[in-house]
Amino acid sequence: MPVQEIKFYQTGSLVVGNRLLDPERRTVQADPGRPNTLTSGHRACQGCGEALGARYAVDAAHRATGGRIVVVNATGCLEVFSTPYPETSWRVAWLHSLFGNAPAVATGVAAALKVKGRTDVRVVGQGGDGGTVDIGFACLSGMFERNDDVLYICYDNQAYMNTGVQRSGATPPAARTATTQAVGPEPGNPFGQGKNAALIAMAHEIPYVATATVADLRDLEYKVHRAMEFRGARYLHVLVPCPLGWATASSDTIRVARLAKESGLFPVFEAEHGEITAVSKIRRKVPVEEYLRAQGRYAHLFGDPPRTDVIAALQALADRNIRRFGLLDEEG
Amino acid sequence: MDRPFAITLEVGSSLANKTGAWRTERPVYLDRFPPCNQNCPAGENVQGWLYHAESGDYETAWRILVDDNPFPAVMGRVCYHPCQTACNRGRLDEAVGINAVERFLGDEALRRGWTVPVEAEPSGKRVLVVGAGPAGLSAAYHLVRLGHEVTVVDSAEEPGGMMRYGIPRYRLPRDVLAAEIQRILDMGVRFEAGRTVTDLRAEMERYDAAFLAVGAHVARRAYIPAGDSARILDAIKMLRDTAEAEPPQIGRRVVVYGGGNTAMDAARTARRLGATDAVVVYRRTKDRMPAHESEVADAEAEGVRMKWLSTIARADGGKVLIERMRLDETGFPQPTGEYEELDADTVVLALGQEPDLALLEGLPGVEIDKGVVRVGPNMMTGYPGVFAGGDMVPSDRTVTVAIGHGKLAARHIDAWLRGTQYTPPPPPPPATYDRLNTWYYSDAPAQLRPRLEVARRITTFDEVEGGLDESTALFEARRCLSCGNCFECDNCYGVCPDNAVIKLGPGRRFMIDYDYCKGCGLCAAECPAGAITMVPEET
Amino acid sequence: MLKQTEGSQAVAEAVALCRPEVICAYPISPQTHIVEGLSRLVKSGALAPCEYVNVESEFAAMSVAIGASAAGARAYTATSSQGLLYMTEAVYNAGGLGLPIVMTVANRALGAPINIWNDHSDAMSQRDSGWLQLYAEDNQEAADLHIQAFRIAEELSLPVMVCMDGFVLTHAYERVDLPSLRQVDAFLPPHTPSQVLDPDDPVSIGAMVGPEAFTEVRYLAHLRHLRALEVIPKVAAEFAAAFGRDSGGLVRPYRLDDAETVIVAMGSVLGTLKDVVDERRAHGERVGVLAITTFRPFPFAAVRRALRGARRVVVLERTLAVGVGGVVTDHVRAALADAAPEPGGAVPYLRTVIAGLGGRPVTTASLHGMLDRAVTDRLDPLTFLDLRHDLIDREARRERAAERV
Amino acid sequence: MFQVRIHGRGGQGVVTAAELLSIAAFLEGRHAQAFPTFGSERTGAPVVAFCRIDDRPIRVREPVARPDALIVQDATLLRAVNVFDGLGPDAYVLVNTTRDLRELGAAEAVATLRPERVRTVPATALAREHLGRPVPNAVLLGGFAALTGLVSLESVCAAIRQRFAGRVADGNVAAAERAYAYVSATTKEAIDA
Repeated sequence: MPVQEIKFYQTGSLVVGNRLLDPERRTVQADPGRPNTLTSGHRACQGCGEALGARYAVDAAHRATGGRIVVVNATGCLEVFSTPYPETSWRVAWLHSLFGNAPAVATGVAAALKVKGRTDVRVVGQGGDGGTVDIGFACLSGMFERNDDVLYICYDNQAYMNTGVQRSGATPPAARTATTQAVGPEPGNPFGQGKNAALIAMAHEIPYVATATVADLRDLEYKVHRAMEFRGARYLHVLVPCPLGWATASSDTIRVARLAKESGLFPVFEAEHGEITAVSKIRRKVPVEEYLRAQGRYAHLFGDPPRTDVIAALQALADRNIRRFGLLDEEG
Repeated sequence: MDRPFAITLEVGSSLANKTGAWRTERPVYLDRFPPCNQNCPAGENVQGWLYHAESGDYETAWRILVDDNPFPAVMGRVCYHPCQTACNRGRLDEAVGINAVERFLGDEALRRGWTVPVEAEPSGKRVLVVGAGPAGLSAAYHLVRLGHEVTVVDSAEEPGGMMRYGIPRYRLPRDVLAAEIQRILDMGVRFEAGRTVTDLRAEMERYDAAFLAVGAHVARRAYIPAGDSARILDAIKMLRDTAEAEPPQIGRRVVVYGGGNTAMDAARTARRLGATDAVVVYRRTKDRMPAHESEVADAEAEGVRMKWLSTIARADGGKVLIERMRLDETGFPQPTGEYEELDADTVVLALGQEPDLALLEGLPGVEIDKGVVRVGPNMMTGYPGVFAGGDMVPSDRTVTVAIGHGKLAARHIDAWLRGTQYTPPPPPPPATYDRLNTWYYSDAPAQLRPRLEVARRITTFDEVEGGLDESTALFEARRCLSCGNCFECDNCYGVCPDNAVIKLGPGRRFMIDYDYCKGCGLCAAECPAGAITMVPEET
Repeated sequence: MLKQTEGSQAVAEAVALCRPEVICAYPISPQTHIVEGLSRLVKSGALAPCEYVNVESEFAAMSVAIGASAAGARAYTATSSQGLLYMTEAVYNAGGLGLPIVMTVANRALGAPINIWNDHSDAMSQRDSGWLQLYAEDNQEAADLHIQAFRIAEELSLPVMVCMDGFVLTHAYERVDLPSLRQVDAFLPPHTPSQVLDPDDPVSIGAMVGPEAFTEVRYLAHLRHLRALEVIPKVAAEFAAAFGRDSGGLVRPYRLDDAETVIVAMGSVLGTLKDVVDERRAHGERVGVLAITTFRPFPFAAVRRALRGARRVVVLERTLAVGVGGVVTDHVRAALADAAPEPGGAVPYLRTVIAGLGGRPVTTASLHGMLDRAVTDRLDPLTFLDLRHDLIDREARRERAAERV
Repeated sequence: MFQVRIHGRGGQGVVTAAELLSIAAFLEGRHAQAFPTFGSERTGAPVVAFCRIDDRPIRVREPVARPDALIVQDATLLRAVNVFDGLGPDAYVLVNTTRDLRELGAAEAVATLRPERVRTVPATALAREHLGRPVPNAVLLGGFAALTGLVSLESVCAAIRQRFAGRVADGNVAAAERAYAYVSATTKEAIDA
């Protein structure tokens, strides 16, 4: 009797764990003995997507390397909430230097490890979107261009949350921030601005580039593991909703990330040496409006009268992503 | 390593910072009442046994099942599975094939010869069960397990009641029925065949309690002007004779009068007995038929014709005269005065049945109402110690309901015998669809049971519906959403940004670490089953 | 080994003798020859094991050094002028983290106007960055100071800046005696960091410290700098013993005994000054020179001791604190003020001479002219050496006119 | 202390010439200091480099204002800048040219100098001949050795070989020797005259 591939919810790649899976096929996060590299007692807000994403990613890196990692952290929420004197929430070797230099500091660590012949120890650099795509971008590009053996992870919450939600180069169009307020004829962040860090990373033709969200843990863990199979510069861009800056319910963090992906606004894909090798298809397509409505930073689009023109423009961006990255199955 | 003051810190030291103090709401695990369980007339813990079937532990699944219902193999064939009608998955794609899995478990148990041990201390009490149908056997089964000595008497030669004499073989093979009944008898239930209880009062001298489940075998008659040559049969009798391998002569053209399941059974049986033309005549519309729609569909598939809004005005000489009806505003059928004629060698009346309550005569306190015995919430009749259930009490007349009566009655009888009260636990809050986070359930189409092709169906009494094999049954079991109850998917454990969920290990579920839980509610929001709720902290 | 070589090359070889493990640099004149020399040594395999990282900016250069040092490697970089300013944030960070990085600053002016030539404005701008600052008088000392710098840095867990005048020293060919690798190994033990990023003994380095402990962190850093005032002379003494050469230390007096007039200066101008002093001594004039080798931490006591007995102190500055005057002068004044026994006590006559900004040569002739005025007490409190009035008078007049309108 | 000033244009190896000279002196056990007038060197721009030679350590760092010797690598500079500035009557002058200094309009400037100390040498031509490239710097040092006797031809050649290798070294050495011979000869003539 041919045993048919069982793809019910518990083995489907959607929940964190599965009591029926072989241990090696389970996620790191499902493991009672997971490293918790970012442990309890940190001062992140309730429902912080970055705290979640960071533990997911660094735990995965820890698992992939058998715990042989050094983490370099840019200034930002993650750094501030995890290491205020006299307590740190990190349980790995961790260094914070400055806002804009994490990739270069990581390069330095990697160089030191190489000289000392400790190639078993891998380096992870990490920071928020501001530290990555704005102030740290020159260092990031340099690290990419030299192909230094560093996995850099950007936790993208689409604004400068640590300083009180100011606009960054990763802030999406129409989003309200403290410096792109919801006032005037074109409220929120202007259209036609911002940069796509993952595509720019790909332009460096580094071995591995991927995007992910905190809504798909298995995908995120897989990508960290995959990244660790390469030597050289690797980049992982993770969408991490911020309840404070996005004005979402603290319990909505994962749902909103899911909607970002399912609406097509945040394409999830993988690329090797500058070529896209895989995209995560949209499973249940939703209109961007559903994503936008969940967030106070877009509330000005749903006033009286609603800004249907702006919503349509955002939908067009999502549709463009869907075409460009082939996010929908042909039949879908 | 001598560490520079303040700038360099000991790893993990933030555990000293108990962020639980930030919390305004706390997550709490709970078990909700899944709709399948809630809607099972036999009171099965459907989700409970599916949980074990999912992991391939069929025996544990079966044991949880037979804790409530001794007839999984029978149920898996004849139950109209209201559980599936209520199944939340039905709103996602298709309901879980609970009935199919139940049948798989029932057949698996018979194949492997699993038995149910009697572990209770003998109570020394003796209980009489009148009627070896589903209600009676169910009661007997539960009473034996509770340590009582049980005698089942039935006027028929074989136990099973309607399961044997009412339900045709092609729906319920006799060997399956016999095996599940035998398993009950093997537990020490005494069965007296061919004995009709006429004087219950006398019987009660020898028993501490009695459970009456005589069923409803008396066909309801309707006056139909008929000529001498008209051949008119009771559906009940026709089915019974067929069951006893003495099928009646019915000719080639058969008209069945009635709209219930029995009518469908009669029409389908008629086809199998050689009727080329079987017509069901019913005075209301299809959607008002009491017959289960699957039965109607099967009948139609087998070539049975339906004449809605029709009554039989007269039957004679190989013909019946049909009057067309129309429904008035109250939905009651009214004659139209329009007539048509149908050829009919035989007219089969399937207008419902009534119980034969002769045995109750002279029993004080027992109230009869509209032909059925009135019982209290504890299933006891007006006469102390005499309980009743099944078709003879007011309720839906299905095997499943009867089995449920048997179980409920057994519990009350047990309490009564011990001089206590049986009060069922209050039901937990319902596990409604809106509480689920259905994102996490990957798409999985329902598994279909093989069905016998029509050609063979109308020529033999072979079972029409086949069972699932191991892999399809496993797949189907795993389609369960575990509504309202933790199935250890680890979501809460994984999605907590504060590592404030403690995993207790297989089967032991999880615990919230309130020292660190900030009350963000992610665990509750991302629990697929809706088994976590947020409650405000007292301030 | 004695050789006739370029200052930059001598420094590159001296640094290589210290077995740096990670070198990272971004090109800027006049530092380029140093890092070019080092990259050649690494590429050729002469310096191994060592990683040479071609970074995209000075900010990255210091950042790579920070990462490497935190991971326990001996890290080195070099820069100048705008480059030093561009890495400033990271310079302070390395100071605050107490990472024993050694950096050569080939001293150069700061723009605008852009000017690639020598003065001390760049290093002076970082005087409070938490780094030690050593100033080289000639290429021999430049080479020697680097060897000492690694010792000092690693002993104190503090970064050290070795300052050498751009072009004047970096591009000058002269004889330099470079020790053997064996000698340097004996003097400079392998680096054993006080803290290191190690998965086997993980720590979190670089925590955020709030008001409750920040003052204490700074205070401890201050104590460590005060300890440097003992470590630096000790290392210089050990160096002299090992290599038979005096270089480094806190200050170096030249013909100060009985000197009435003392010129205080740092860097390559000291050579010319010494010639000038010798000439004037030949005419019986009681003049001397005080070389300040260690500017950070500032050796107040040593300066005070050296200037005891001087009637006139002239501080020759290679930088200008606009709107203030001399930078070194303020430090010397503070040192002398400490010397005053009682309030209002006599403090020597102190003059500031701003000289050699943006590469203007400091000539013996000009120094004689300045000293002629100094010894006759005719030197303005703030004097700009060789100020070209012909260039500025018109502009000065125009501005005064503009003010009146 | 003997102070030399070398004038030329970017690309002619003016700085290298000063360095080579300092190396030659160093090889003879003397103290020497060579340094350029610093700038972002651009080909063709006037460049000046200095070399001091002494028997004791050299501390002074100012540019050479009063040279004891002058090397002019590019005769066109004679009209462009005042290369003779600060020259004393006993100073040596070596100019890279095939022509007569009078034609180059330097007659006046050299009039006050001792004739046997003012020489020309076709260094560019010699360089072309021996190196295939018009780089006169090392070549001129051969002539300088002959003119001043401050450093030996051997030291100059040794310095050249320390700095260059293979064909370049051989060519420069050969050309320097030719220049040495050339200047020795013309100087002898001048003295005899």
